[in-house]
Amino acid sequence: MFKNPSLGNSDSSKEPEQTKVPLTINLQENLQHINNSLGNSSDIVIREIQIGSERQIKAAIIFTDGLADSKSIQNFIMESLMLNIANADPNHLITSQEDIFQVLKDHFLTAGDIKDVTEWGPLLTSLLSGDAILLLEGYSKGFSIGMRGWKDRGVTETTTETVIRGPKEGFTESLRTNTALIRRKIKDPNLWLETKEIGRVTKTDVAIMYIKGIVSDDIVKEVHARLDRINIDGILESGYIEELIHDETYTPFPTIYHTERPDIIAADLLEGKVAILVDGTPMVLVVPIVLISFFQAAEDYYQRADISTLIRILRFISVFISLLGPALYIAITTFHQEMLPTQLLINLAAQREGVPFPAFIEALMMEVSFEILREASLRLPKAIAQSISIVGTLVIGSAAVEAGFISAAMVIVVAITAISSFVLPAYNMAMTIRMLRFLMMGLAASFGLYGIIIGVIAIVLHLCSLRSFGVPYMSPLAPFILEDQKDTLFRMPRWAMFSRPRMISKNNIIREQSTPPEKPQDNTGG
Amino acid sequence: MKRKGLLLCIFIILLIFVTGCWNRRELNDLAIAVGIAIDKSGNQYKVSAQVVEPGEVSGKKGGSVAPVTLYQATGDTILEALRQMTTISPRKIYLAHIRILVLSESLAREGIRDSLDLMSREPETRNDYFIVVAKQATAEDMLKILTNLEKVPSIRLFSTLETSAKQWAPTTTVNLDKLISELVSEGRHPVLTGLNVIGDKKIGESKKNVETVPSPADMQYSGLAVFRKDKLIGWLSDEEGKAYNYIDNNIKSTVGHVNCPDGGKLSLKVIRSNTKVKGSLRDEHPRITIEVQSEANVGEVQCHLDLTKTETIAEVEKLADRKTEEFIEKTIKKVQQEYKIDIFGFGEVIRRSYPKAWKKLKKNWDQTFVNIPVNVKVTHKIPYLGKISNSFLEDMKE
Amino acid sequence: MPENVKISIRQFTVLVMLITIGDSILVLPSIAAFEAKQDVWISGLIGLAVGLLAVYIFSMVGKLYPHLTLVQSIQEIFGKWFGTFVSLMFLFYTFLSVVAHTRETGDFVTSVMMQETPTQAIQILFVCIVIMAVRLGLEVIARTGEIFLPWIIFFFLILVILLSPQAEFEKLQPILENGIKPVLHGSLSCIAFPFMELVVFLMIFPYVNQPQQIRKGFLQGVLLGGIVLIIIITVSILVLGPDHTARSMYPTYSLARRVTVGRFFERVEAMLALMWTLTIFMKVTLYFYIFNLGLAQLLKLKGYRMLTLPVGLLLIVLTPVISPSITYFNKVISKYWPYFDLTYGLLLPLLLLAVYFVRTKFKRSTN
Amino acid sequence: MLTGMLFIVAIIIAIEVPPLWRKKLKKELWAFSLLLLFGTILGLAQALEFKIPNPLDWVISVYKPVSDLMDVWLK
Repeated sequence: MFKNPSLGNSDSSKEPEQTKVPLTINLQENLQHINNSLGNSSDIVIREIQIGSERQIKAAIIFTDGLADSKSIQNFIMESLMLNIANADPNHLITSQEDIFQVLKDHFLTAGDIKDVTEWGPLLTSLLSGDAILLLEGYSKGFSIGMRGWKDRGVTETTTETVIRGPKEGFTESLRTNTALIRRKIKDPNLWLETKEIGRVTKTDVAIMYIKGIVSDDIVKEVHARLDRINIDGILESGYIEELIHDETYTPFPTIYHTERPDIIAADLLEGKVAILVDGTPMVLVVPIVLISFFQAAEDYYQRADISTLIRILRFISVFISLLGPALYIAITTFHQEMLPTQLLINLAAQREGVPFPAFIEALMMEVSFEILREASLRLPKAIAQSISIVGTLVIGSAAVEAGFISAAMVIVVAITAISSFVLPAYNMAMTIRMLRFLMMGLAASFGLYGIIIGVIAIVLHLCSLRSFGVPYMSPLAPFILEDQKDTLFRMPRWAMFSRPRMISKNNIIREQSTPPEKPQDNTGG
Repeated sequence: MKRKGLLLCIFIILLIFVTGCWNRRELNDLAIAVGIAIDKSGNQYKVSAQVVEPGEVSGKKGGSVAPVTLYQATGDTILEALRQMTTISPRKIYLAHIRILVLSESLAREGIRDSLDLMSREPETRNDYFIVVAKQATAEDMLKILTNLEKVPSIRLFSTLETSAKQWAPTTTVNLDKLISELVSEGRHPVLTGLNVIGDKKIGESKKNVETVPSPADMQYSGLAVFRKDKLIGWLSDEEGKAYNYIDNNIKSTVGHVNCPDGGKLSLKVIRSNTKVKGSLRDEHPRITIEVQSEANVGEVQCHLDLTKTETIAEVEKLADRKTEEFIEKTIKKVQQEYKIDIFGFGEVIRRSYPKAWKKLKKNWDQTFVNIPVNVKVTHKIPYLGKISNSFLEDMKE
Repeated sequence: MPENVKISIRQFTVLVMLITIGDSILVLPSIAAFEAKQDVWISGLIGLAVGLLAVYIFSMVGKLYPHLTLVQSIQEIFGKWFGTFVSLMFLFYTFLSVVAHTRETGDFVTSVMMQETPTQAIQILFVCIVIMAVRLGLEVIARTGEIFLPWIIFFFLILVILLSPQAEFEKLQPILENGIKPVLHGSLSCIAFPFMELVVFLMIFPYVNQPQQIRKGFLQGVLLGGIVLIIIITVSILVLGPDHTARSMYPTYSLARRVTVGRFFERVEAMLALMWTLTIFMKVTLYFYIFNLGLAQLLKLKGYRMLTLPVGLLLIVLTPVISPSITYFNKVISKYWPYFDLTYGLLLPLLLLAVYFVRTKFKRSTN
Repeated sequence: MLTGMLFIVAIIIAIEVPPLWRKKLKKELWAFSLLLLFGTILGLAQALEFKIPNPLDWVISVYKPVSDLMDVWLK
């Protein structure tokens, strides 16, 4: 229906016309070509200089203002080329007979990352990535010198995934910073990083990170294969990648996890998962993922096991409420009144006296207005958002009850449902639950509890059929893996979590061999 | 294929929405019946349903309107009568929350069988309400009295019966399951608790009843109705009711008194009681042994006794044993001679222990029951004396 | 081979257990108690013993051709024409079972919870998710079973534990009041419903990844499922008494109505009842899967998925046909169905074994 | 009832036939069509209130002797 009708190469062939074209010998022509290709963009700086002991060689330094660090260019390129060469050791004098490039590279350019470029494609790409380009008259090649340095948000505290205990730093929009943040946590040589460039126009850097020896090679291969299959003009956020590589589109459940916390990524890498970092977004993807991962917060592993277990159980309960709360209320009050204790039934009936809508419509109205409030407060500046939520909850809620549109019990149900849905650490999973909630409400309104159970069966069937990069989504519950139960419904003490998830890291599953801490021998005799 | 699956899902969901909602009934479409009373008028049944006025019952508002209302209709069958109520009531009578079912004595004398079938067949009803008999009155009167403490009279009737059965013992809580299993059993006849109105019925029907202290009219449980199969044949008094509950092992706690040797009385709070009924067979003749083990605390002393001595306690225990034995025996005698039917389930006891002999005995069990020798053995244990040991009466010199 | 999936031995055991519990948890106590009265627990024990024996025979049949499903091995053993006929009869049996179980579910939900809702609507919804499950394949069915099992066990335990204060052991007396014959009569349904119907598992033997452990897993599953059934039968008798058990349509539902903890946790029977729709769902799903798979194998089709929707339609159409009234249906289920089960659950495997051995003997002697 | 029935049949055809057709699975298509036809005919017959033979009656007729024998024997 929505598939691209012409998946051929008609439009994709136009763009890379320049990639293979070589540079010319003429410097002016080259510069002209750059100006033409980039449409005389004003942020491209072309600085023509003359180098050599007798200033006999014409050269040009080209860089993108704002992306390249102009101070470094002055210090490490211009200074070297313009001053140092003139004062250089006569042995290294630049004469036109020698390969000047080699000489420059070996003796003069005091920069770390220098690459030869001979074709226009790579040249423009590295220019637009922030590198400085050095071209010389008479040579059909140039240098791309790593001078990237742009204004960056810097590593700050995460705003979407906050914790009480644990590291506060979050990823930034810069890929390099992000990989560095991970490397800082895992200093093992087996932590491998592979980079790809995806997006015909945006040419976004996408990095795959994993720990060789722990990760299952099949998964890495699969990740590569799926990334290579992508043919798109641009990648602006990791969400693009997520949608293009996940296993199943027709599912409300996310089969790829994303986070902006380096510690979560590090923990996932240690479990044998693969991280996909995309330049330009702090959201890092993790594959493969199972349903249970959305219930595990980073904090679970920093707090003591008993606290974590209780909180995790609380999370399951709140997901249950969030998914089924209004549905159960509708089913019980419109189909199964015999389930209510007499006194409660009388109270609820008294509240509903005069409410003009059926319970289902009542619930639907409340749920929809809650979703509107939630979305509105999300988009507004923080200060206004608070007042909106006060207006929404207090004023509208109590006014609706006073006016007799809504029964008070329904307000309570919707409120507790709404709050429960925020308990999940993963926002996208919370959204899934919200969507399914409406489905369950519909089923409850037409078939009561029977409808709910049918809905639950359908959801479980669907969950069981999902896979994330070949790993069953419901593992380790189904297929049931006894050893992996230590971190599923409960979080066992650290010393008991001795192995990695069986389904994800197929080889090398032993994780630790520590023994439970023993009590010191009491020698005081007291 | 996947998209087709999605299409199918959407289709199913649409189907559900379009076709669903057969059974849906909103809370404010229900007339919640909490009590049902069945009377006989001629050949027809007169059914009264006490329906809650939710707004009046639940806290906040409350005002001029009575918390309940009573719908009445007459029909050839009970279901017809119930449905006929919709000609009066704006809402359908909802039966799942019945707390009490009152049968009139005249109906009970004719047989309650037909009234019970509906209650057990109708899927809407549950089995957790109590069934009582209106003693020497019509059943509908019982649902007309307004009550205090608990605004809904039927709920009050329910909790009154439950509390009195727990604390005082002459009444017994019978729900539908129990009644039916006793009706079909070959070795047992059912009993039901009786209910009557005390005071001025007329005032009881108006709100005035709850405005004065004490209420001019109220409802009180008293006595047990004895049934031969499904027909009422007589009544047991409160004390006999207590004996019945002793034999039925139904005593949660009760109070009884013994006469002290030197006059005066001493009352005992029974806190635990366990009864074992055993049957034995001697030359084809069944015998019954009833063993009661009670634990009782001293509740009230109105005589001179030195409770600090173990001998006194033993003596009181003996007295209590004999007293209880006496009234249990008396009750059994009365039932054997007056009603001539087995309400205690002795037949069941024999059936369980001697299935072969029972096959012969069951044909005229009730005749056998009249002459069955019953041996009652009661043992009391008095572990505690309450907050004080000897009564201050001891030290109060006159 | 339409399916190329494998399930683990644990999943197999879980499936066996769920199917054993199946619809029996709802109707078995009533049907068996009708004949055996208070001795129905003995019938249950006899049923379990015979059931274990039957399962042993099933696994023997399964070992004859470990890579073939029942429909295929029937053709292998009986030859093409007679084999096809027997296979068709077997498929007729599975299909009729699906129809009957769907009808049962509809009746249950309609009569205890939603009297005014047409049974057809309930059944259509039910068949929809059954088709969904079957289209997703055996692996997903097995995993779903693994997810549901803990829930079913949990709610079962809740029911039993909460009812235990109401148990009256006198209700079991007198033992063998009318001799052994009614007990045997009662055990007939205890053998047939939960255990003989397991013959369909012969259709999924080839898909178990450790074939050498099938017998152990099968016996384990049957034992656990059988214990659950015996417990529920016994609890029915202990709490409801034999008369009430035999009189109720769904004794387990009446049991759930009895649950009450301190006047606040009560009236939960609808919740508990829905848990049993899970076991029935698993049973119907597996039967439906097996019917489609068997039909596809008989016709040598490439896959069974295209059959599911037409078969589902047929199923919906036939459910009202087979049961003009609940009395007729209950009579068929309690009086004739056990023999229907026994034909395919006992006679067919024994016949297969006999013919196989005769043929191999014959072959050996001719060689 | 009738229109709903035909609607469902149409949906089933729309879901299943195109992929089968595309893959040229002749035999599968035949099996599918026959089953669907059978179901549709039965459904229509039912909607038009024709009497459909009850398969359980066949089961009864086969097993009645056995059942009666058992009843006598186990009385």
